[in-house]
Amino acid sequence: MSVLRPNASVMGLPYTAPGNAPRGFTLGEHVDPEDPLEVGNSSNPHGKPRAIGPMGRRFQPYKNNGGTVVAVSGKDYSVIASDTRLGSGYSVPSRNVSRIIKLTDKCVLASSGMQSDIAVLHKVLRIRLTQYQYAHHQEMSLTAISQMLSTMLYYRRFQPYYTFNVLGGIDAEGHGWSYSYDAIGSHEKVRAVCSGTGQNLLQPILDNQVEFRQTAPEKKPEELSLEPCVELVKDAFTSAGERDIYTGDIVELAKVTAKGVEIEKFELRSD
Amino acid sequence: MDPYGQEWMNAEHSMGTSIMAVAFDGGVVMGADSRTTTGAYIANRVSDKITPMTDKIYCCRSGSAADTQIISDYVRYYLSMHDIELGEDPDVDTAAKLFRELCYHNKGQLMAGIIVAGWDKHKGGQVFTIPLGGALVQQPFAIGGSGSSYIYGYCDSNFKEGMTKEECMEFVKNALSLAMARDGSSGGVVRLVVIDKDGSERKFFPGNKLPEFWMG
Amino acid sequence: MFRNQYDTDITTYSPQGRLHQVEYAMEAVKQGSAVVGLRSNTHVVMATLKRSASELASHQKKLSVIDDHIGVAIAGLTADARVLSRFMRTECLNHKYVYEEPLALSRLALSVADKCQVSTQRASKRPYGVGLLIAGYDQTGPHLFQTCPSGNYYEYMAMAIGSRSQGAKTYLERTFEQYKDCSLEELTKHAVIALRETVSSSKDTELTSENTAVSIVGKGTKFTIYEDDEVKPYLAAIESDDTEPAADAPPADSTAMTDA
Amino acid sequence: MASIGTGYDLSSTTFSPDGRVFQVEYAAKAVENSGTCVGLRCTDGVVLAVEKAVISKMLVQGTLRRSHIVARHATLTVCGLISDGRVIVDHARAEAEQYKDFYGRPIPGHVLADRIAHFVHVYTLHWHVRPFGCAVLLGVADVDGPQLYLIEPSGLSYRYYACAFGKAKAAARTELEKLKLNGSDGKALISCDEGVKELAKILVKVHDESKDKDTELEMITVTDGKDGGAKLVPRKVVEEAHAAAKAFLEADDMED
Amino acid sequence: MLGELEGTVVFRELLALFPTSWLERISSHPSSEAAEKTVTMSGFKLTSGSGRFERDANVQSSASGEPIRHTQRPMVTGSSVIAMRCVDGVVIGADTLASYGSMARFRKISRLHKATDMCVVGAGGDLSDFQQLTTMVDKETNRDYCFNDGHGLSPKAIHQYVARVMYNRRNKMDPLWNYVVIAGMQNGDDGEEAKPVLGLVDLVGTHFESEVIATGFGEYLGLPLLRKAYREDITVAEGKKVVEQIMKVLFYRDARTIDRVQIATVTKDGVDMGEPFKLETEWSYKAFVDGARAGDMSTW
Repeated sequence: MSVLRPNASVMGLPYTAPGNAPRGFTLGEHVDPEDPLEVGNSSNPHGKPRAIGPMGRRFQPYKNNGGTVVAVSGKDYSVIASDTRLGSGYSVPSRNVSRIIKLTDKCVLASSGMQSDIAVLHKVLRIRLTQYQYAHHQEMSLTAISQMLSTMLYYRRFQPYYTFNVLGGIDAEGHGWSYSYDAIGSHEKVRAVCSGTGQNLLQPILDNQVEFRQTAPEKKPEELSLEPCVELVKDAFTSAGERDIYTGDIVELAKVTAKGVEIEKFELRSD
Repeated sequence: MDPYGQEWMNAEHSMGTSIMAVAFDGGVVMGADSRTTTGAYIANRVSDKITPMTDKIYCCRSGSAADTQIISDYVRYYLSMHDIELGEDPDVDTAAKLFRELCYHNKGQLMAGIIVAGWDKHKGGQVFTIPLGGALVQQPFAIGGSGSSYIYGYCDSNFKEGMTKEECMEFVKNALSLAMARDGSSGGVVRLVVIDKDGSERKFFPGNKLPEFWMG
Repeated sequence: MFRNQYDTDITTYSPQGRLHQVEYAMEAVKQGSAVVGLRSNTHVVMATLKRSASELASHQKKLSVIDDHIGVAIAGLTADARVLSRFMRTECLNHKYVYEEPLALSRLALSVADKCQVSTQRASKRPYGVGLLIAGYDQTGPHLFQTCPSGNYYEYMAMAIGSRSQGAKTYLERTFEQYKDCSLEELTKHAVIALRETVSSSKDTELTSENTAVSIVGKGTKFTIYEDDEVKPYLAAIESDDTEPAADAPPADSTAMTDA
Repeated sequence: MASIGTGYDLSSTTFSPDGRVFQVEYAAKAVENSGTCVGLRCTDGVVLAVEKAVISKMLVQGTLRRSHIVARHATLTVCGLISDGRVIVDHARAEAEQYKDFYGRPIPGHVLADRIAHFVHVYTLHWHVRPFGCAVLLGVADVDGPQLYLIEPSGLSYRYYACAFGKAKAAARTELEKLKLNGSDGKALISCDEGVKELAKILVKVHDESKDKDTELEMITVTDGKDGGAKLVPRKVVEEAHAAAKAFLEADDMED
Repeated sequence: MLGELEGTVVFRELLALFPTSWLERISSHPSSEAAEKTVTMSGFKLTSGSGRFERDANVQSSASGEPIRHTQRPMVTGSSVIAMRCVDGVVIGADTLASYGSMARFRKISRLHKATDMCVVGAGGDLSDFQQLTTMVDKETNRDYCFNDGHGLSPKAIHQYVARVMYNRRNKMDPLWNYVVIAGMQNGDDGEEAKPVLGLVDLVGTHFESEVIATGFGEYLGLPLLRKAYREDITVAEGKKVVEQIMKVLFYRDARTIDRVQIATVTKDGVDMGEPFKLETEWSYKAFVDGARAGDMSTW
């Protein structure tokens, strides 16, 4: 049908340039330089006006709302943290939007990326966990969740959830583990990982301070325990808050131990 | 430039248009020019853009001639079905709603700006406008089409609440003449349709008998 | 063989305007072991009697969780109940997915009842042979609903269904007016005593921790099922002070047992 | 009934030799076993009332609803199998919503009645479904004024000034006929508020004490205008009307 | 067949609106369960009871198999919505303009909609999509009206519902081009005092609750002002003044705003939609009046 009318000519509408040839709707070419929504529109990064509609905008289904998520795990614990700033372009529409979800008593997920995709991913996860509970009469294990999350992400391979997830918890043996995912489900089981807009800033710190990758052998401590680990994560977020404009406001930090999940909050800078 | 290499596909008839409708106590006056163009060529100099939906509901069409024709065909069909089920004349807002449904749900592939007006026993004379995109707005008077951008000021300053039928007719005739005088895509004759409780009546003002204003 | 020629088809009315197939399905509910439900101003308690097919078999579960705030007790065909439970769970999950709020009980009961009705009007179906007590707590407080194979549903202050439930019903009818302001302990006690009325006449059955299950839901309490060891305190409670609060409840009269 | 046992009465897709569809007639029987429903077109709206048997004192008041809201301007009362009635209510709501979606205005009473009747009628045409075991009273108040319709299990639909259905329909109709409903201009004379009282009186009068001991009344009104809409008559109002009706009739009996 | 007219498959969607779709349910083979309890409306399948909805597969794609994309551009648009959550209620304001490009096309429309007795929905962006959205919300609340069982959608539920609608539409690459603000009073459990709620949903489904919300141009000019004016104990009366002040700033600096605004409030007493009124504006600063003069180093 669209083939029949590849370039519908329209006149008889206000805003058609006077005397314009029936080339079609020219309104979009009129871009108001005063309208930030048109000029600074992130959906139009090249600044080249797309020629449709009086507002001259084209729909972009994805947007990144920023945020940093971290998961660090030790022998018998896991620490998962995320900030709560919701960014959009150069503005901060909200300062308190949670990106972290307690999945079971032994497993917590933190996701950065696009808020609406995150919300739906979390909703669907919650439903899948409930259904698992109904069917099996027990909670899903960390390893099962890590695999299911991967499958769920890959299920939307061709219209991905724009989310970058880190999963942390303790497994059936009581060991803490972190899992890191890309948007379409590739994942890796690690000790410490970070995703989101602060990734570049934080991952080297974690590599160095948790996995002791670049540390001289004599400097290696025995094992990072829970309390120093929490302090490390807090420091890391404070640093990210200084240098990443999309990270800030409040950090939600979940400590997963054999006793369960404990969530604490602390403030970052709000500018 | 033309990805399909077929120029005729672009040579669509469209109605560079000036259309208008005004409600008065007891009815409405609708008006339109008569020019249909294919590019700069006037394909029809006496076209009728005021199309009956029922005896007492008409619409003024602007945009793609084909699109607006098929839409009004559908609405006319729906209204006739509705008339049978209802057992009485359909209301103007019903007709407007049907136009809105078609325009809104198919906005991606239609180019249609429509004014729906008429008289019904429940609410008297009413005017609705459905601009590109498919919003539905009721107004005391509405103007549309490419020519309308030239006469917003005229209409805003000359419209008065509570005008008589004759005043409305004069208002429409003047406004359309002004639009046609400035818009290359509008022209020809002025057609008026006056609708009240007794039905509709057409008026015709040839292109050489239109009111003239300052030229220069 | 047949009681009459109008009773074999779900789409056939008898000359009196009755639907025998639906009535027979209602009988299936009475074949199931008894369940009791009652509510106060804050909580809903259900007590159920579980059966086992043999000494070697486990007891059939009669209670299931539908959502955090809703659970059901079943009497009749358990397999049919499973279908309805799954339907209800899905309804709740869907509602939560869209509105992020728990589904109202009245709406859930309505949709289950509507689902039951459909299979009373099609030649290709048979009615669900199960009665449900739906207990839960929502924005408008605690609720107890009963649904029937016929597609009818009722909200009760207290109700018992299943085999020999008349005894329990008699007890409930006599005492339900006091439940309103009952504490949770008293309410549970009433539930278990009512349940006991359904077994009191038979020599071979009595309430044990194996065959009894209790559920509680209410203000600030998620729907929770108590079975086996967890149910012992509730049984002990009616053992220890048999005189209270059922003191005014004389033993169920013998005629009450005839429905089973 | 001569038809019983002849085999011509087992399916709604079977005509009997004398041209009757017995299954539909049997469905109507199901309606006649039901508590009496009465409806009254008033000056400012429509009142529908129904007598419900109270099957247990443990029932929460107001449960087992037989009066339903179809739309802001339409109410419906079920006479017969209540669960069947809900299917009709669902459908009526869907029709009302679809109409509003499509035409942008509330569905007119006669269109709604026609469409419900159409729906009900289809269930008398196919072997694989049974006819509805209920009749419905439909009250509508819109731009064309208050209207009352009755749709029977056969799919027949008529508009009434006042009508009754169910157990005591004959007696109730006689009572309704005694009321002065319309002025010489055809306009209604009774208001909804009075209608509530009148219908309570009728339901009390036709009530058969020997058959049903414990009954309660349920009423629903729909009115036009700014503060209009479909509303269940508050329990207190119904109970007052019920009590007043009982007192009135007792006094009446004393006089006789 | 209407739906098969060459090049007009688009209209098939409307055929689905005809009220005979239920006939399929019973006139087809008895085991046609799929259609059970499903009502097809404007191309959406609404499975009753659950509120689930999905685009009907029949109308989802055009003849070529390409998805139909309706809303890739906003046409008639509204600008900012400004809202603040106060201690005793919520204030939500918008001007009454719908622009067509830069033309002030409709100057007396309302961009606020009363959804329930305790909830107002306001929006910027495409007017036709807003009209569609309000119809959808109204259908939801109408269902509660019909059930008449004491349950109704709370502002939070409406917020979530709108978020689901917006997200589903963006997944279909057919968004409702709006920024939707939901303001209302949320009843607590068991007669706890109602709490004010304020939430936003955008055209890709981003949703959150916040104490202050500004959309459109207001996000740049209004949000900082709102945050500055906000206190935890600010009252609705004060909030109204703040919103009015910000609408004034927007009128001065947003070319798609006019000086006619509507400010609605929701408090424990319910929704007050507020009458549209004209903003008092100030233009008589001396420098403004004097304008540019010979000898000024630059022009204005």
